Amino acid sequence: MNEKSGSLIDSLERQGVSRRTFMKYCATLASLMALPPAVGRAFAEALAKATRPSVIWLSFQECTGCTESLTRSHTPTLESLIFDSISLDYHHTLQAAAGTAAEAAREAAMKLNWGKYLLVVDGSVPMKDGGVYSTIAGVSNHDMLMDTVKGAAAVVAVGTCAAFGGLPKAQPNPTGAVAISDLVKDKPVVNVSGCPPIPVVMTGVLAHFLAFGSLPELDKLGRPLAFYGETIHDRCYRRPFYDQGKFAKTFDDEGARQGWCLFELGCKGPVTYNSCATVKWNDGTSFPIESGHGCLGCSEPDFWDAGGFYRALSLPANPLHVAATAVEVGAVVGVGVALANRAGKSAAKAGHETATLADLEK
Amino acid sequence: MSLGDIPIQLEVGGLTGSAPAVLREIAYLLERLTRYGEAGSIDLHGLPLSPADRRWLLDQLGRGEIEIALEIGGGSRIVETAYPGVWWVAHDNEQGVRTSEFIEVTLIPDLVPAHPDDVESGLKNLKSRISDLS
Amino acid sequence: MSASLSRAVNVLKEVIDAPIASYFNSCVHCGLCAEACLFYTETGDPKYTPIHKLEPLRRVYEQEYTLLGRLLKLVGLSKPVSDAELGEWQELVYDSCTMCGRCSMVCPVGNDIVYMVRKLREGMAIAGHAPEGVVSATSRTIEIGSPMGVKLPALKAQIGHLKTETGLDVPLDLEGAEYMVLLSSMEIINFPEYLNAIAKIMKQAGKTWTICSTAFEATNSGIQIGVSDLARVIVSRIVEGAERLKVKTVISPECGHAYTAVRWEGPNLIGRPYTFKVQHILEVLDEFRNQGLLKTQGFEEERLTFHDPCQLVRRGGVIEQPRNLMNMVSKNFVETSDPGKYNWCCGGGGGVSANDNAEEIRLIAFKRKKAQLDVVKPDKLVTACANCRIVLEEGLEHYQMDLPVVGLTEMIAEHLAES
Amino acid sequence: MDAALFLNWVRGTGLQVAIFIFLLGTVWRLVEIYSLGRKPDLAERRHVPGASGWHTLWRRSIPIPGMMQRSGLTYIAGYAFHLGLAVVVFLFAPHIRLIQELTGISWPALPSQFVDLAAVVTLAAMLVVLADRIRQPVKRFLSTFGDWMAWLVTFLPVLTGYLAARHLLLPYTLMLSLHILSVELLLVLLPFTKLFHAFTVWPSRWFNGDVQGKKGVAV
Repeated sequence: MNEKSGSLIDSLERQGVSRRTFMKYCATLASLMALPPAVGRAFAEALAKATRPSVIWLSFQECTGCTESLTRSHTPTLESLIFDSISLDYHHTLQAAAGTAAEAAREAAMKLNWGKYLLVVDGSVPMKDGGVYSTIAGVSNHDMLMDTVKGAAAVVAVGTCAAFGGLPKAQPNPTGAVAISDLVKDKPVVNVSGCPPIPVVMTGVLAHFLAFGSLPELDKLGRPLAFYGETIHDRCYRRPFYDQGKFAKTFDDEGARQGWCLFELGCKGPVTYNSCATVKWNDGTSFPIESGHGCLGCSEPDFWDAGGFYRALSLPANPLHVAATAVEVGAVVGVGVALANRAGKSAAKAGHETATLADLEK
Repeated sequence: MSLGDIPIQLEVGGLTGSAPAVLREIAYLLERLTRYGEAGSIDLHGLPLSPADRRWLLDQLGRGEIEIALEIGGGSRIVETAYPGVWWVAHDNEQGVRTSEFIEVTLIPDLVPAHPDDVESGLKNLKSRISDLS
Repeated sequence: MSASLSRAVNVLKEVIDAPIASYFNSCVHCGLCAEACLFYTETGDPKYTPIHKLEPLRRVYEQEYTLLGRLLKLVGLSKPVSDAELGEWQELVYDSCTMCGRCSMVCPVGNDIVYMVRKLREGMAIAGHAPEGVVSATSRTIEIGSPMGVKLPALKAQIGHLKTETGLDVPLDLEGAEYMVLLSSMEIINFPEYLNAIAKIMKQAGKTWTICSTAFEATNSGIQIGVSDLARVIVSRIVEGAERLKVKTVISPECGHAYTAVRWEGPNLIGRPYTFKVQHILEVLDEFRNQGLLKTQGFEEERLTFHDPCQLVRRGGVIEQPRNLMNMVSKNFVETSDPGKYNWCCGGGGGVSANDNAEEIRLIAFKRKKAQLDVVKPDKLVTACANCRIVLEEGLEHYQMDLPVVGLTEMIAEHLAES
Repeated sequence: MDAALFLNWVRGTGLQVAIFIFLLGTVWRLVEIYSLGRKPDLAERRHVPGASGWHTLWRRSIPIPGMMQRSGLTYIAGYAFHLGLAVVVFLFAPHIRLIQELTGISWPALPSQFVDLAAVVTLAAMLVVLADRIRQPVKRFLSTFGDWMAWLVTFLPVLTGYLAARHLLLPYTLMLSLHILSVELLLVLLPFTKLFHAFTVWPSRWFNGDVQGKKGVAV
């Protein structure tokens, strides 16, 4: 992992990857990143000449699912080769070093690449009670993040936990979890959201950083626009059924068998920005909707609290839990006014002066 | 029971009407190629084409004289259409799943010519082989 | 705020109740009540829209009995009702409303608009904004005993007259009589035939009856002007007389609002149910007819139609009785359009006939009745309310229509079978 | 705010706030109105079949003789938009689905083509009603700011609902959000405007029918 000499293409060539293979890969990656064909060619050339950056990977409140997703391809692909070729100087799950040695490696890498290394974070940061809910080597996640981010060129928040707080932040958020972007304000932060995120998105961001030395264009939530620019629904192959109003009503009805739209079964496709429908999962095999299950909306903030995975989008979350309180408050106000009215009416009665003929004359 | 036994009907709908627009785009790119010598390409993954659209497009473009099969990290095919200068380029991964698909409008697709660096190192290899002969 | 205005607001606060609150909250400003009101249909002026006539009452309701209204009043967004405003409204609440209640029949959300006009008049009158003519009629009723100033000697003179002309007795203050007959001033002065008719009919039916010397007047201007305190004084005379003479039934005369006053408002004014029954004369006659106690002979040959007095029919529930009686003595009885509870007012009810300011608009409003009569073209117009009768006669004269108007009771009496 | 967050807000917080205000306002206003009470009627009642508050509840839906000729447009357009609203609100499958979600009660829906038609009829009738309010002197005279606003907040949910269901004008997500938002506006304003007649109309009719019913007049 310490070999830092030579360009990426050289290192790939040494591993037996041909230039055409690399170009093919770059064409596909550029296509996924929606780069125009001309830029795509420049991208391939620049990437070929790029040198390996140092990457420090911090894991906080997470489940390692993101790492699994990014590293577990069925067979070694170019993607994983690129991933392997970066200088991953610190990563709990993958590094051989442990304990004091591991922390020393992190500090050494920071010092050596100060201002240039890429900081990748997965997991959210607990803030409640001084951050005691997650510590590494006795250092709270918050302190380690703030310390490590100082020398970073940019930060990539991998997974919905790092990007938006994710599952740890779900109500009632017992650890006071926050997203990386809530804490890091002075460095560019890319959110690669998803639970887990699509591997190629991570590669795309890395490749872009390698090729152009900059981060790709981001959406309002800090996600690479190329991958999060359209909704699942926009690119869903079941979209024509939606447009025709053909919906599966249960998971085993005729509509489900016919592959009709899963909207009414709670699919969050229409409000979820991600590229599952085009990039797909498991080396391009399929994606959830193709397997017959609606989108959970995992790349969106607070998807866990968005009202239930199997509730249609057009159905409200849970509006009636305030009903009893509303009725009570209304009754209190009403009774209050009623009492005031009663008092007013009694006063009017008490103040009644019997009308006489004299009263009728103006 | 194999995966193929599960009756999943992925194919939906008929023509969406997007395919003819692709044809017009190809004509435009061809014009640029003849007039300015500028190559162009269309990323078919970026277009909302239904399988029916794709078949229609393939039918319209027809087959030309050249078909190149590449084995580069999964199979790739470069097929000349009935319109010279218009190529259908399809890349599969090692699992045989289509990863990207382009229509390239160019005299010869980028992937085909050998790279000067590769030629140079090839020459080096050849020379060493020749020297081994002696 | 002047003393009279604050008393007026106080009175309105007293009378506003759940129905009124419900009505104001239900109004959707659809304007259908205008189409039911002859003052609008005959003038086309939107200001005569019934619900609009209640604007001051609505404001008092909102400002006194709703939280939002109070807040709006507090921050000055809802102006309190002013004396000048009530003055302006006199024209709408008195001159151009006969309390006929037709608006209450059509309102699609069910608002009883006339119920609210009656209540608004309580405040208007206390504020001193009742029309002069109605005020003096009320004064005469309270002070002299009748709105037209008729006193007991005048009645006695009529009774004497009757005795000499027909030989019929009119028993005064007969204790334990079954029926106590009330009269309206107009019947004593303008239509003495009524008393004659009663005497004949009672004789034929063989019923004991009487007239109370302290309570012979049925009319109640207190109801029309809208002052319950005064209406109570007037109705109490009747209650006291009836209870003193221990009669079983009090008969309200051919007078619309008198029936409303003594039959429907009376018990609520005195705060307890009656110990006697109250019936309209037509109810009594129809009952006699049913029991075979009323026998007539011969039929009117002319084409007859019936004008429904609002207070008797729509507001009183005496609907079928006049028709039964009409058919008893007529073979040529034709209904006008919108008969019975849907009738159109003569234009002079609710104190309008006593209100000089309203004379002009009353005659304009009469065009409604005229149009109805023009269609039916009767030879004779029958009614059962002395006030309607006067107003109809004046209207017919104004529009130069030659059409006699008679009272139903008196027409029945003319056909009584000789026994 | 992007469309998804907007939708989440209107379906979540927005709807909750709206339902809260609606329920609170409705209970408050009902108590405020009906706690005023009324005096018992001491007059001896006349018993006539068909003359009661209960009869008036439904009978008042039918115009009395002559009114159809005088004000046909008000009645026909009024009927059309009230019935249309009822159909659209209560017989549209997704709405029933919503009610079922909230209360567990459900009933059969009408085919969506029919509901579509009802929505168009409702919209047309409401435009007629609006034109009539502008054109007809009495209605114009009576109209206050509240009348125009009540019209608008009733019209918007139908319009946005129709556009959303038909996928017209704006992306579905945004249109659905606007539809829900407009319904929320309606819910919030209902207890405090003339729209409250939706509740008070029944007691009002009953009171009127009861008062007149005691006199033996079926109104």
